Amino acid sequence: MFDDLADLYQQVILDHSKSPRNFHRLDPADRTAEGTNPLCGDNITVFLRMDGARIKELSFQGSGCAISKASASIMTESLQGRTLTEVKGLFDQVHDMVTTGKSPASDMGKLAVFAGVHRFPARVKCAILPWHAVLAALEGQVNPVTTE
Amino acid sequence: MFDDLADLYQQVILDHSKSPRNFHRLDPADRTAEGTNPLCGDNITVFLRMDGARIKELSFQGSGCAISKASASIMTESLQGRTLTEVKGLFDQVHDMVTTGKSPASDMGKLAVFAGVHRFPARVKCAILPWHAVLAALEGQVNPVTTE
Amino acid sequence: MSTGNSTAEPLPPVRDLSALRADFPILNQAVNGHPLVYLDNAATSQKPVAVIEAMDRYYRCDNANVHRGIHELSNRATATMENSRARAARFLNAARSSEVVFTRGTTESINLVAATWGADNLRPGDQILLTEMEHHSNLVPWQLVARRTGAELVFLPVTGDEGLLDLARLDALLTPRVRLFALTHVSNTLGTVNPVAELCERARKVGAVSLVDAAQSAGHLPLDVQAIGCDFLACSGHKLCGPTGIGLLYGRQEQLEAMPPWQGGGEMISSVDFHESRWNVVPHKFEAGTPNIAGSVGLHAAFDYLDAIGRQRIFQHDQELAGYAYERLTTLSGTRVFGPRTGRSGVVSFLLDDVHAHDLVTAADQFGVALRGGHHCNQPLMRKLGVPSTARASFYFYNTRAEVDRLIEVLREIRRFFGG
Amino acid sequence: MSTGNSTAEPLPPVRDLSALRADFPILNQAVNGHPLVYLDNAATSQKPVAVIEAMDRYYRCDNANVHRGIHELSNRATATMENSRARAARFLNAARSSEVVFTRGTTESINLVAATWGADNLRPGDQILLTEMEHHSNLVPWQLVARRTGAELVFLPVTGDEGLLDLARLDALLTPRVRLFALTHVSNTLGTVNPVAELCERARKVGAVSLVDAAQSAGHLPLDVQAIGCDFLACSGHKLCGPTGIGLLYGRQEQLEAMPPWQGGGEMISSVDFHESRWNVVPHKFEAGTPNIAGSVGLHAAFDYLDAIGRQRIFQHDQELAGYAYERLTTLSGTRVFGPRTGRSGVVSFLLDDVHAHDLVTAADQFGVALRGGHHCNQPLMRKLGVPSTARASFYFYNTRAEVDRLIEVLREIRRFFGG
Ligand SMILES: Cc1ncc(COP(=O)(O)O)c(C=O)c1O
Ligand SMILES: Cc1ncc(COP(=O)(O)O)c(C=O)c1O
Ligand code: FES
Ligand code: FES
Repeated sequence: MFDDLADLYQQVILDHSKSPRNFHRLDPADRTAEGTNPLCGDNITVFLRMDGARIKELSFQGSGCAISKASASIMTESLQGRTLTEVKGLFDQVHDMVTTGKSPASDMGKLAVFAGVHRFPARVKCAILPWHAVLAALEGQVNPVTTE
Repeated sequence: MFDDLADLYQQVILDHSKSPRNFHRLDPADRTAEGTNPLCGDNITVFLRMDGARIKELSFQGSGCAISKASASIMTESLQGRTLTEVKGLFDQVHDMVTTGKSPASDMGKLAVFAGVHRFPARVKCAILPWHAVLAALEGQVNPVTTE
Repeated sequence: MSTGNSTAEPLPPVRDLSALRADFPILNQAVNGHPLVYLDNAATSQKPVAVIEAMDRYYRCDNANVHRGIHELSNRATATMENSRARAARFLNAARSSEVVFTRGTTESINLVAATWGADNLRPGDQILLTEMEHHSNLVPWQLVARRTGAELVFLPVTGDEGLLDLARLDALLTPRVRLFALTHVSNTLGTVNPVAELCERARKVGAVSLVDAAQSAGHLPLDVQAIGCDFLACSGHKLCGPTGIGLLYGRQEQLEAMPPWQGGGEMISSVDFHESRWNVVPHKFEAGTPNIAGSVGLHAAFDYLDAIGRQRIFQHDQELAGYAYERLTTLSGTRVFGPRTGRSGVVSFLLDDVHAHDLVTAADQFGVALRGGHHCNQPLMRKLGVPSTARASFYFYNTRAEVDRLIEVLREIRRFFGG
Repeated sequence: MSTGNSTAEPLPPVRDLSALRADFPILNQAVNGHPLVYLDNAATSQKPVAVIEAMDRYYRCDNANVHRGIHELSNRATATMENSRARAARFLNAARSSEVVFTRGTTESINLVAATWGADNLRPGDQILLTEMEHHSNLVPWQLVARRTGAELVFLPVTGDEGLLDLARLDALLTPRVRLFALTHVSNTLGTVNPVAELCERARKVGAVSLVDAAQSAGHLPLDVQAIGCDFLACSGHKLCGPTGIGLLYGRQEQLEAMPPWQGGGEMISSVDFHESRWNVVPHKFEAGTPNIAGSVGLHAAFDYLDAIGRQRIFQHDQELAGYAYERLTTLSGTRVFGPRTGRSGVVSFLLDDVHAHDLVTAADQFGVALRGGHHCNQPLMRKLGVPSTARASFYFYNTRAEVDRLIEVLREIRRFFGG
């Protein structure tokens, strides 16, 4: 129990949830999108500045649980300089990891701390929420997206 | 089984269902009403000629099962010369008999042959159908009545 | 046509069908002093122990409310329910689980479509094409929405006692004015198996949406919504070995997504404000409030049970028994038998001399034979056939030829009793 | 007020409440290595063996479709269902069985009223009065009908964290423009017990119809629709020891009779023609299609089970536990507890430092304690309280003080874990 808990809420996650990085508004932003988790009502908004097809700067705001906040925080650190295609690739790996627990093919860096989530099916959406938002922003969707 | 069946479909009932009495239209009639059994879709229309407050002549038409036809036939024979109040009294006795099986307080004549119906709950409405129609006619209801 | 036919692939080896009776404790009882002969399967089927016990187990081990829950039992309940949905999608061969909405049964499924798709798409002068053999559940909802929208109902005729759709009339009726063609797959009175795949394609050609009432077919023959090509399909759990209070609406993803919600409440929303709400994705948009979770468990078990037997095998058995009953009934003097002579399902309606159907059914019950009598929620069809009601025997895989023989024997007794 | 209060009559002698745990097999299990402490009763209650077995028996002995059937099993099924209805009427103290409509649950009951009474009675400019503590199920249906009819929603405010209705505002809001006042009896988030009898009377005085959402009260305290004086009342079986997929709508006879039907199909009609139908009498007019028959059997058993304990006794027990939990939670440092200090039901919402409710609930589950976290289908109330979500413990008669102690112990661990 405590072990499983510690596996889910790894020290890195607790740290990022308490002191989230890039936790502010970018104004002006080139792209922005909001993601909502209908299960809890939490939402996260991401802000992007682009350099051509690449993400130059990335930040987020919103309210959420430790998992979603840490996921957003670590995600903003991981996506600097990436293209939409690269983000999609990473999303697929993260999604796979948090739903199946399979260890990712490539080295995912800090993102690997979310591997414990797959044992908590109700929390998968928390980890994925910021990813939905960033994809929506990159793909230029206008309406808020949900994790469903 | 055969015994119960013979108890429900007494010879008098089979006879009246095959050769119903007063099975025709009265034209003109002073009062008329249609009763429908929603369970089966059967219906019976009664026609009345009045002599003041008393029934002078009484007939019926329609389609129904052996129980409802016999009930209508025997009812038309039993109600000649009766007033609304008397019909209501008889109705209560018949209703009591076919739902509870209690033998009626007063002598009911031929109507007593329906005592067996109470052991067949799905058929109670059949026996009662023509009574609803005649009450509706006497009370001057305009819309078709149902046995519910 | 996806209804299966007699030139079928070899069936998987399974227990002898009559051995399956042991799975149905209810069949092993005496009624009015006689062994029960249950021939009212079109009204509702009996339930195997596997289905009863699956629900029992759910309540004893895993019960919790679904979605939104985070604790272990709630995770189990949610997974259980969503597995049932995935199983239902496989049972119908839907492309996605999200195309399966849980409802109370066929009736609610059809009402859902009428209230949402209908309200959104029907305008005065539009037509809804039905057939003359529709169950009230696939008729009254359309009457209600027609009144509200100004649309008009038109009916594809039934030929007569042999109960076929008069397809020669289809071209004249299925015009571009028709926005929706709703029809039954198998008639619950006549036993007719309609060529739904062909008819849905015809509907598509004039731009009409199609809805198939599969209440009488879903548990009785192989069903494939993609092969049928319908936009909607409705069925009930209780008629296919499942529990009461649960059924399915299949809807093509694009249709479901375009439809407004129906009932409001928990689970169907994505966010709610005092004055305004946003809807959840399909299928949840159509599932307001706590669903019949245990019902979904029983339904899952029923699908597994039926597929272990094989629906093609069930269909063949139904057809054999119905064919045998049809033949014996027609040779019994004084009978009038309804529905097609061949290619029918396991439903046979008939009349015996001038014995009223309800008198017949009451009498048969005294011999332990459970039949149904009445209009079978097909009143307009009854009027068309010129009868107030019929008696109906309907078979399932656990019925036997010996039970058909017993039926005939009992009908002889009844005719004698009523002096026919 | 019919909600019972602490100066109650002496309770009938019954088994010790904690002995009743033995009737609930599900409670006797380990979750994540710890004995299960089930505190999610406001989402759904657990089911006693008596309820599970009643449904089991129904399927093994008596199953058939109801109404219209004439054979023995169908007679039994019909009698069973109608007995359940009569039992439900007694449970609610309705004047007549015909005032009880079977539905899937509270959500469907409210949707039924919104769709039928609402569509018939609401005009542009009319008002529907709700409270700020309504569950989405008693909010979204009114949003939908308001949009369709041009009526307007107004809200009786909640005072703040202590979660009372701001009755000082009632006069200003409950004007003759209000056609319907729909409110919850017991709040599923705050635990508030509203004075429904008084409020329904106030509604009646301005000529408004009243609807009580009894989802959280029906199984928890003595309930008497005549004493409450409401026009409608809705509740769910699954929250009161009954099965999923069944609930009740109580409606006063005159109201039900005046309402148009909702869903169309079998059973709700008296006669059907191709283009027109006539409706059955109430309550059947509102019960289209095959109902959840086995569900009604389980519900009947649940009513018997609860009344053998005594609802007054259950209410007292709920209150005691909730009071104890409230007290211990408020003395635990860093907590924020919602809802009234006294006179509450067995529902307690709280927050712990800045641990998000879902993190808290996930962690509690690791200790075998089943809580709920989230907006509890009360999103607008959450916004009003200025929180995204809360954690919630909700009690029933089988919960114990020891379980409250365990909850507090686990919360301490959780705070430590999250470094609070
Ligand atoms: C106050 C209240 N109203 C309505 C509901 C909805 O009940 P159901 O989901 O059983 O339809 C609930 C249960 O979640 C509730 O707590
Ligand atoms: C052809 C057909 N459609 C619809 C229905 C209605 O099904 P349910 O009563 O389960 O909603 C039935 C069952 O009576 C049926 O036979
Ligand atoms: S609980 Fe809301 S995002 Fe995690
Ligand atoms: S069966 Fe129709 S009246 Fe008897």
